[in-house]
Amino acid sequence: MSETLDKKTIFQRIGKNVLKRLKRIGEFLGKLWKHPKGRIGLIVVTILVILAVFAPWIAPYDPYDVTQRAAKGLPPSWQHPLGTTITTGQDILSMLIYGTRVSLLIGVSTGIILAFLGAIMGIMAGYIGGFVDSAIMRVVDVMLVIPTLPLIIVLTGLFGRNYFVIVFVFVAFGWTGLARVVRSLVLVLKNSNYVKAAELAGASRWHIMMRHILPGTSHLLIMNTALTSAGIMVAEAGLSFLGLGDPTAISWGKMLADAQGGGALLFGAWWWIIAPGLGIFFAVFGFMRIGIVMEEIFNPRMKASSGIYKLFKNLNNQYVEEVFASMDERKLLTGDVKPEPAESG
Amino acid sequence: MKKSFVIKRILYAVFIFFVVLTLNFFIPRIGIDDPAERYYPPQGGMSDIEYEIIKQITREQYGFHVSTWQQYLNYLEDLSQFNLGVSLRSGSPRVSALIGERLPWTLVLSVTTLIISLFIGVLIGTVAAWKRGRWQDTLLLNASTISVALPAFFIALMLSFYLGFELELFPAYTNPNMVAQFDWSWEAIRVVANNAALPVISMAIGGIVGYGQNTRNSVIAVTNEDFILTARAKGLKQNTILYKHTLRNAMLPIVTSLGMSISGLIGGAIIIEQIFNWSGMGTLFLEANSTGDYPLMMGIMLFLSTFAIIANLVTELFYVVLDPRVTVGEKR
Amino acid sequence: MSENENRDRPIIDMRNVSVDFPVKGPIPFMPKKKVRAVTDVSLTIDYGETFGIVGESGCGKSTLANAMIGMVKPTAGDVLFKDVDLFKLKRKEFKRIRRDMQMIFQDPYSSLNPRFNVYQLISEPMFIRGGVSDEDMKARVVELLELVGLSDDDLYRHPSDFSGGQRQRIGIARAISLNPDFLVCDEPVSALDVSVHAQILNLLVEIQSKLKLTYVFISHNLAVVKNVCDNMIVMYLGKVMESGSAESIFRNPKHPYTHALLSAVLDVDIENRKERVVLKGDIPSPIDPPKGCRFWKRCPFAMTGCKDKPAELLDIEPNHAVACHLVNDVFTDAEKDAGLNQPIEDHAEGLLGTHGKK
Amino acid sequence: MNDNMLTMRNLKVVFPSNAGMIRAVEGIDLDIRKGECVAVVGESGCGKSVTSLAVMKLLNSPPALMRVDELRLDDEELKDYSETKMQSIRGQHISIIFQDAMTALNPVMTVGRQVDEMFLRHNDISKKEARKRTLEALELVGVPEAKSRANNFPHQLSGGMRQRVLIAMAFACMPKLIIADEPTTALDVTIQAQVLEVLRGMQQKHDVSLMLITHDLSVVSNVADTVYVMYSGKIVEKASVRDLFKTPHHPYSYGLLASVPKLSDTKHQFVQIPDSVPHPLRKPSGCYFHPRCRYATEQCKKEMPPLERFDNGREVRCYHPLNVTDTELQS
Repeated sequence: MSETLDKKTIFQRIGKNVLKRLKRIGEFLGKLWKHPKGRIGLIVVTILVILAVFAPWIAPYDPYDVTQRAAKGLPPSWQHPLGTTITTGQDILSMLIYGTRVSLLIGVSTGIILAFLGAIMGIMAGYIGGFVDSAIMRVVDVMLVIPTLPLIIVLTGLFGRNYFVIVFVFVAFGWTGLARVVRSLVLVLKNSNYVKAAELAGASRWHIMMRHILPGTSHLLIMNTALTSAGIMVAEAGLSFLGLGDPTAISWGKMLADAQGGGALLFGAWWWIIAPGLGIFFAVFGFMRIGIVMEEIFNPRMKASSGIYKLFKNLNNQYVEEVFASMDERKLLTGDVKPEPAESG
Repeated sequence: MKKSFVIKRILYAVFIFFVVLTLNFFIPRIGIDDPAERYYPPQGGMSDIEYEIIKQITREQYGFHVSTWQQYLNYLEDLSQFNLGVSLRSGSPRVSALIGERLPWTLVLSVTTLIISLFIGVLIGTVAAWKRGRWQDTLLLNASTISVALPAFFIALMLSFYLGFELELFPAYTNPNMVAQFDWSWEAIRVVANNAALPVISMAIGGIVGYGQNTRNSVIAVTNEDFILTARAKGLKQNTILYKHTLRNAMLPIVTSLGMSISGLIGGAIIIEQIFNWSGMGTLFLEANSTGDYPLMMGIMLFLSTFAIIANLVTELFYVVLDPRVTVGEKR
Repeated sequence: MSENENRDRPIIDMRNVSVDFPVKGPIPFMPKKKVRAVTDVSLTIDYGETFGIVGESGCGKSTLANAMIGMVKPTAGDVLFKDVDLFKLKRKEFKRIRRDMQMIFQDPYSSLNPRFNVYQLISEPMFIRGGVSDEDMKARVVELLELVGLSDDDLYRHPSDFSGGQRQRIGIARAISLNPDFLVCDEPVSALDVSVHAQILNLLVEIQSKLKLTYVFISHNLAVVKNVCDNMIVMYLGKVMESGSAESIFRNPKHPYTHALLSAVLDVDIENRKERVVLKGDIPSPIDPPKGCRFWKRCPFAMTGCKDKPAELLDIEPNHAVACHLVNDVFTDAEKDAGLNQPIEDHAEGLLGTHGKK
Repeated sequence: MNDNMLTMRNLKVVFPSNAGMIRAVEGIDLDIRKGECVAVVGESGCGKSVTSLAVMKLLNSPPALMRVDELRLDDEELKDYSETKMQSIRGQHISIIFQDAMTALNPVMTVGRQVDEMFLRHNDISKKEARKRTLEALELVGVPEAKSRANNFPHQLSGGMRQRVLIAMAFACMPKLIIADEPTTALDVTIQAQVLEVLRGMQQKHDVSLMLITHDLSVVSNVADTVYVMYSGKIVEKASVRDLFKTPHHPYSYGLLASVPKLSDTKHQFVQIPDSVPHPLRKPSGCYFHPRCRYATEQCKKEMPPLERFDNGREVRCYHPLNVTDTELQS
């Protein structure tokens, strides 16, 4: 690009780009909405986000209130839709709503940071190649054999149990899988003829990276963000369950741990276990669905293979016979049945 | 070509091993001058002089009194004699002895889980692929989304609640005497099986669905390959095509994941072992973590990493046997 | 296009160019093998001519073309483009001069970024060069579209909406958007349907005469080359077997390999078909090419001497050279006495087959 | 007793899709006499490969739907045969040679075992005997050192050798009909010549019928006796090779022949057919070729011309056939 661009045009360009991106996101959400499975995911995630943001207004009780002695161990009722805890009488629904905050925050933020780190590492390895590539791939191989959960436990022990450390550790050890996938995709893109054509036209590495390589991997990154967010939510819950999460926050994993420790199993307080489990389930389910639907949208081959069976089930026999009949030589000759242009079945 | 490939893989595994053990050596030393402080954190009611003496003892006991470089060399020397160090527990048991005690119990869980999930998973995956688009397939697809969204530890809690406490079909907590009283009698084995049922089921559900889904996708991918069409054009019977052509090729990617999954199972069993109070490596690790027993924790970590490296190497070499196309470091 | 160039000098001058690719060994620090993609090729291409490179897969024709446009660095030899050594230029200079050369790819499906629309595809080279306003760019793209036989309705459609032939037209438009004067056409029609071959070939010829382009035309089909090219080389395993003007090569093909390629061309005159030359054996791997004449293992006329003595390209008439011991009669009397010009025993037998109908 | 090896009447194949019905093959008749080599020529998407699979009833449903009025191999009517019955026909009486031997052979099985399978399936013989026959079959198609080659995996062989293995496999049980689906397209020109020679030689030696699917007219001219030209799912012309190359009647056949570069051409001139093959979902009305045909009239735009039969056995689907001689017009 030439240096003569003044500030105004640069701003215009950036503005244009931002608008374009927003439009893309809008289009994309529309696509998700149109897909029956995507719609469920979108609804679930939207509800969770609303719960997380407006938790103090939505939650009927203060989840931190441990002084309700009279309300200990109540089964679900109109007052306490999901019952209360046996030990302290906290309202489980309120805890569940507050727990959304932790899960979403950890899950989504880790997912996004991971996508960035994985993309950077994968693209560097694939596009620059050579020494950078082998260095990154060696690191990936080492990380692959170190058992993740024990390592996370050790590191949270070393650095303290707050969510910054937890996110950091998840990111530091989660990028390898994505980096591998991105790398192999970048290798394919890098050797494609359209990149060669751009190189021939004098394109800089930057241009090729921004116009060809990055857009080519973007679908993978978006999809991965949704799927890893779901995975991280499970991992966070597991960590909290082991009592290794942030001890001051209410999280679903910690609720489960409290339930187990507080004797929910023993005293038959099933609601205390089921509630956080449902929370985890819906959160992970929503994000997974979005991720899977994205994969279907971006990878139409998979859709085609499953769609064709549905299509065949709903095939109109009469229509099929008409199509076959329309091909008959005799009828074409007399000209009363024309081979009508094919329409959707 | 094959031979040099094997040599290359072994050399590479050794390299990874060295990186891992070096990391392992340095992790407890992160951000601290004196590892003795990490091994014996100051406790309440202890005067500075007392603490200083304890630290001095700790240093000498764990060899921190020499330079870091010398410590590293000593560490390597110990490792060469399969000595993973000494635990901080009373009586200073050797880490390797502690691991050796617990390992079989973890293997019981993870190997059983792996076998069950692989066997059932491949079976239902193949059926789903065969009945593509029908209810069997849809069922597997939905089961897989649901099971991923349900973490194993939640399943474990539910199982222990319902099958353990409510129906009392299986013990909800592992019988504490199971390990001590084990004597290879049929009765003892029955007790172990009975106690292992719930942990194995809760871990296997995810595995079955995972392997099922992978097998399904893999079988479908292979079914679409040209050589299956050739096999059909040869007039081969459907069973021959399935066993000799489809499954053999479809299993390749699953074999590759096998090595990783067994080491992953051992490491991932921590939560399940904790829920059922199963005295395996997972609980050992959590015990070590709660007492700050770093030598033990790092010993377990190193053991698990080495296990993973070897498992990886074995699957890679096994893969060469299965897939003749693999020659120089290229994998399909 | 710079104006101060001397059009009497060749646009491309390759001197003893060799290209080897190292093959990654299984174990580090072991001696590495190499693919000898191109060995000792010299050629010149004049302004405005069409230069054909013919050969089968693995003969190094694409590598050679890539070396001409600076995409592959030769292991030995010089490549002069407009009297400038491409590989001695600074990065910026190199980029500038390379805008004068473009390429048309074989597969129009993989050479167009599926995410771009036609406008983005064709304007990309101009966008990269910069300094062109959006309006000018659009006008130029519309002009180019017209030139290659597409309409401006197609401006915002994506490659997937087009047939193979139309995609190749887009590829051509992109290649000429910067006004290059040197264009490499790497098998431009072989991925397309038979009935559109002629369209694309005619389009290329038309554009060449309109824009005064120099073409390098890579193909395995001799008939195409004959009808398009002025000069040509026939390559086998990285070496030139026969070179010269297309006219003289087709009038008087000398090399046995050229004969074999010729007989693979469609002969519509079904009544009087010629004998078809069928070579025996496979194309050897370029990793360890045969010593001596690279073709001797498959040559129906191979002599004992061909095994060890490399065949050199020698002129047999003005602007027509052949690398063949038999044609050039290179053996000295002493060598002949040693039996080097005798056919290899049990070799020629069955090598030459006929393929006509009885 | 008829002398037709394959008689196919009114084959139709459609692929339902979300965007509409893809009409791949629209009612074609095919006759292959004993010992004859019939070529089906057409460009991508004309339905020629679908036809070849349909003959063996190898089309999967889904995605394909197939109808045929008559599908007779020798004296056997295959139309209503079940899948199990077809399995014993395939390989034994009809076999097929695919285009890309690299993907058509199982990558993790030695080529020898893949040929063995053919013998073991259709003959009641021991494994040892099967291997013996495999080696013979491989030698017959010119695989050198067959014994060691048989123990190689497909990726260890060259393209030409792999294609020979496919040919050996197809001829293994001496079937009545062999279908060769673009048997040389993936190969280099000099290797193509070898493989074609092997194929032609085997076919003449064993006197089997050959159905050759190709887009390459030079292959047709070298191997085939009779040619069917397909366009967009319909047969537009049927003629002997000699007749077709000398006097193509359909403008498409003419264009196809003329547009292929030939050595006899003068410089810088290629006869071209405008436009490209119609998308299978957007076939034009009337004659499918009319948008590309310079002789098209109003009639061609409205009605699909019938496949007209001449006395000398030629057939053409065109209202304005080219080069029709007086003797042919008498019909």
